[in-house]
Amino acid sequence: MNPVYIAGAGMTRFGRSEWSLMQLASVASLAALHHANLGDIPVDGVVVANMGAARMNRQTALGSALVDQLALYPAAAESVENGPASGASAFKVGVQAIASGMADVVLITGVERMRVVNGLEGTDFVSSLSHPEAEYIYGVTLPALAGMFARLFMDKFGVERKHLAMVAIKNHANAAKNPYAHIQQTVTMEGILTLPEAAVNNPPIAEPLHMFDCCPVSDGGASLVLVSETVAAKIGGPKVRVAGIGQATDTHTVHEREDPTDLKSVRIAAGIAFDRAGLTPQDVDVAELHDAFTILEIAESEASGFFPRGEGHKALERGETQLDGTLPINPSGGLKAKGHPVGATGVAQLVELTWQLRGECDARQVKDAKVAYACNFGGFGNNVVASVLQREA
Amino acid sequence: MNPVYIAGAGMTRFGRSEWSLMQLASVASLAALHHANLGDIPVDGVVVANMGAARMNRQTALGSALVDQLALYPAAAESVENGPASGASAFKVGVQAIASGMADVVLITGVERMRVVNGLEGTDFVSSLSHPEAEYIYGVTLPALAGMFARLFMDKFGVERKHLAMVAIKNHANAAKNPYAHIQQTVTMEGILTLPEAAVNNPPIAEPLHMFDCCPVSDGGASLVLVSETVAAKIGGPKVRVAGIGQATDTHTVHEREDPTDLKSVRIAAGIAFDRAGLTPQDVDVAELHDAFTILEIAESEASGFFPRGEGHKALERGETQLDGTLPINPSGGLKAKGHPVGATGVAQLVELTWQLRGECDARQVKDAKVAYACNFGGFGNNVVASVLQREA
Amino acid sequence: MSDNVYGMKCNSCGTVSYPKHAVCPNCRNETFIDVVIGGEGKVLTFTDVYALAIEYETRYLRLAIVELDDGIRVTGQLLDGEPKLGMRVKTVLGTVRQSGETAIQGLQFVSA
Amino acid sequence: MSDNVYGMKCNSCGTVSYPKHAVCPNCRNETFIDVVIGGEGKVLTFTDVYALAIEYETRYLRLAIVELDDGIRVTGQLLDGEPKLGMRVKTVLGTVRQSGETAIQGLQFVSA
Ligand SMILES: [Zn+2]
Ligand SMILES: [Zn+2]
Repeated sequence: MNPVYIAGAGMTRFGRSEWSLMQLASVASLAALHHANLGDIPVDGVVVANMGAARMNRQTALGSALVDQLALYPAAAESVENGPASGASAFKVGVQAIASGMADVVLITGVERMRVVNGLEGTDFVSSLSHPEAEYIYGVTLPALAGMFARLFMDKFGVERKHLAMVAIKNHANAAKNPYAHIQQTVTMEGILTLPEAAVNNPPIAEPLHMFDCCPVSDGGASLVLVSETVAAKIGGPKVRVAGIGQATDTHTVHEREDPTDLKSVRIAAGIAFDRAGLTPQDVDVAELHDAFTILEIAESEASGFFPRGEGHKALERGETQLDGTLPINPSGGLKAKGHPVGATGVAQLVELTWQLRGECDARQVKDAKVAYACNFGGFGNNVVASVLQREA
Repeated sequence: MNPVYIAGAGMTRFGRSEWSLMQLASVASLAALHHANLGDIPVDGVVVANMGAARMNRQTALGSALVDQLALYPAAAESVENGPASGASAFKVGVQAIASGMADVVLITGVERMRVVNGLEGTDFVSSLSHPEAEYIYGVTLPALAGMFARLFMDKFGVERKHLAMVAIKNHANAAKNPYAHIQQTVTMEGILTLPEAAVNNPPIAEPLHMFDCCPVSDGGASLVLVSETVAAKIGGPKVRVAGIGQATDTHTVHEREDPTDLKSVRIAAGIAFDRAGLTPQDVDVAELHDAFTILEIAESEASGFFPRGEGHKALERGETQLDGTLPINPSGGLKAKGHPVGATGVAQLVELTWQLRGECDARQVKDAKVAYACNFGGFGNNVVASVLQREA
Repeated sequence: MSDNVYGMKCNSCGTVSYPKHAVCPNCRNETFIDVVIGGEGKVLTFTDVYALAIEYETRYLRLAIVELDDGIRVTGQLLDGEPKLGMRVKTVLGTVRQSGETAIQGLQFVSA
Repeated sequence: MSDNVYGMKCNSCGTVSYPKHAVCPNCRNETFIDVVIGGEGKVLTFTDVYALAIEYETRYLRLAIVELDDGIRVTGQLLDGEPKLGMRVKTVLGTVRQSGETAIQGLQFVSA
């Protein structure tokens, strides 16, 4: 496999946007292309990550549309969808295009415009990834799966609502330092859990999960420019290498998993990614985990190999995952506070990590970050992509 | 780039189906997997080609769903969309996965279930690939773009409606020999053009194109099993190698193209595919072209390099593209008569060519086929994937 | 076909799976017979979900994963008023979603 | 903003493009000014399409690509009764699609 580098990263601010789908995609793409500083080197390929445009925006063939916006013809182009892990799947597809030798420069752009439909329609759309006959028809939504997972996981390992709140508080604090984040407001334990008014501020969404355990619905775009070794050498600048990617699927229904609290697909994907990178979880300096729900940050921090099973909430309690801890998790604010435009999310995780490895994160910069890890969680854990990035000197 | 082989190919019959989306995908996949005869060798990756499930079938994340149907966990999986060229795009993505060394066995499954919505909804859905502000809002549909293209092209090169009818007659005759084809009924020049009742049999769809110039709306699935050189050697059997893939984009709107009758993206994609294969159009023994509209078979036969510009209809008239001609085109019946389940089409073209190269096509077998070519036409020519396959001794 | 909910029993190894797959997850065999899914069991987990899909006019929906006594697990709607982890329930069939004119039937759980 | 249809003129090379892009197809510059698209021109091609998208209640729709005298090409609806290749037309603004409550405005062509 030929080595692949991330030469540029850019994104729009996440949140409610008045921009069209293609404007979101174009602005993010141009930010990444400028960051990469390619000069006259042409883009060979474009991969768009998106989940909902066909239904929510009545637009398809986004790869071709983005090529047209950016006047990149005759670059190859397509869209990749893998539910909430569409972003990292598109990234993998782009990496393979270069690793195969069939391309030298590939633009990966994740984009979603969800706020154009109402909440019910949006929730229903995302739940179309659940099993059509054994889940979807019962009214299963992603929050419902997360609620059922949380109840079992919390019961098993003694995780309390205060631990979930700690994830939210940490990630909101990080997002407040991230100008690209959807929500830039800090929250307190009192405000979302312990004061009497917390019941009003923080209503239930899928018991035991409450509003501040769930990511917002966001519009946004995020982009990466991937290059071959030859191009990386030509353009100079900081070298962020794609050290390893792992992906793993699990049963479609949550109920068919031997242990529904075991994120087996995260475990396998992370294992493959670290193996390919020749690194271990202990080498990681900064991680972005897929905290669409607070409970997932805790569970993924264990399944990715950072903490023993059942001890993620203890590491959290000890402050290890804070911005100044031993393993900062979600310095960007995570899906929880940075936002979750579904198709853009997996790309945005890697945008943040690229910036972290280049030392470009200002107030939320993790010191001396050399190895970074992302976990993009598709379905409800039935398709997970784990990525390891490494800064070369 | 590591060599990649097609080890197995299978499909469902195209047409109106009572099967669910996942049944169509599963049946096609299992046919291809049985054809490949992998024994205990595991499938590493699954790529689903689909355009419309999110909107027409209310289902997303089809890659994960198919892994679950086939119990292929923890294989990597995603969906690829590139409008009507989704199939060949997914094929390319699978080829790159193996060529990069990151996978050894990849299943490509194209699937579409369109007959579940009414005709208006289906036509509207496909037209969501047109430019949102400069085409879609005007009521532009794919037949409309084809009609405008046909009028200009016919005027320029002296192509007549009888030439279009010849494409239909040839492809219906081929489809009648293909048990997988949607329409297995032959048609005559009298019945669709010259007799008085032809006006009733063959009403206008988008002038100058009539019903028998347009492909039917079909449900169906088609699958390929791609393998690395190591696996190909292990399983034995006929060796069909992916000799070259080319892909090219053009402007989103048809009107922005310098010459709207020039299928520039086909020309570029074919050029790249032949270059990579180290072959020329003259080496091709059998071709599947994207005849969603009869005029496209003629135009693509020129732009792919088989005939000089403006002379495709003359070669057709001379019978060169018939099953027993010098370059049989669309032995399967083409989209015109085999059918066009959008996401499955590009895969089905390669299924037919794989069978042709293996000599497994019975009554429609092209004699001694060693080199095969497919053109999968996305958008209205704004994203084209050309593939060259070669039978190794 | 009644409104029963069906899983599949592998003709080769006898494994029962729900929902159905095209290939047996245990032995990769591809032929099966239908088996009716249902009976008594215990609540493995549940939630009251307020983030609803379209086509529900209620304020929240109570969903659960139940482990039946035959070892099969199912996801469905829990109708009981005071759910607890581990509580005994039995399956009934009822309308679980209204899709246009169609009332979709599926599994619901009530106290056993 | 009126209901005019706009293209873009590149601030660097002056190329006018329609529809708008984020990057100039001619010189890759990224700043533009809006220009109103319309005027007289000739029909490059046209069709009567009976395979309609949703939201049209007519039996067929007459669509055309017109090359305006300034060299810009546009796709729109042709209102003339007897279209021919090369015929002279001029653009008018009208309702081209009804999307729910919204009447979408766009370019239509009538004989010049
Ligand atoms: Zn079995
Ligand atoms: Zn310019």
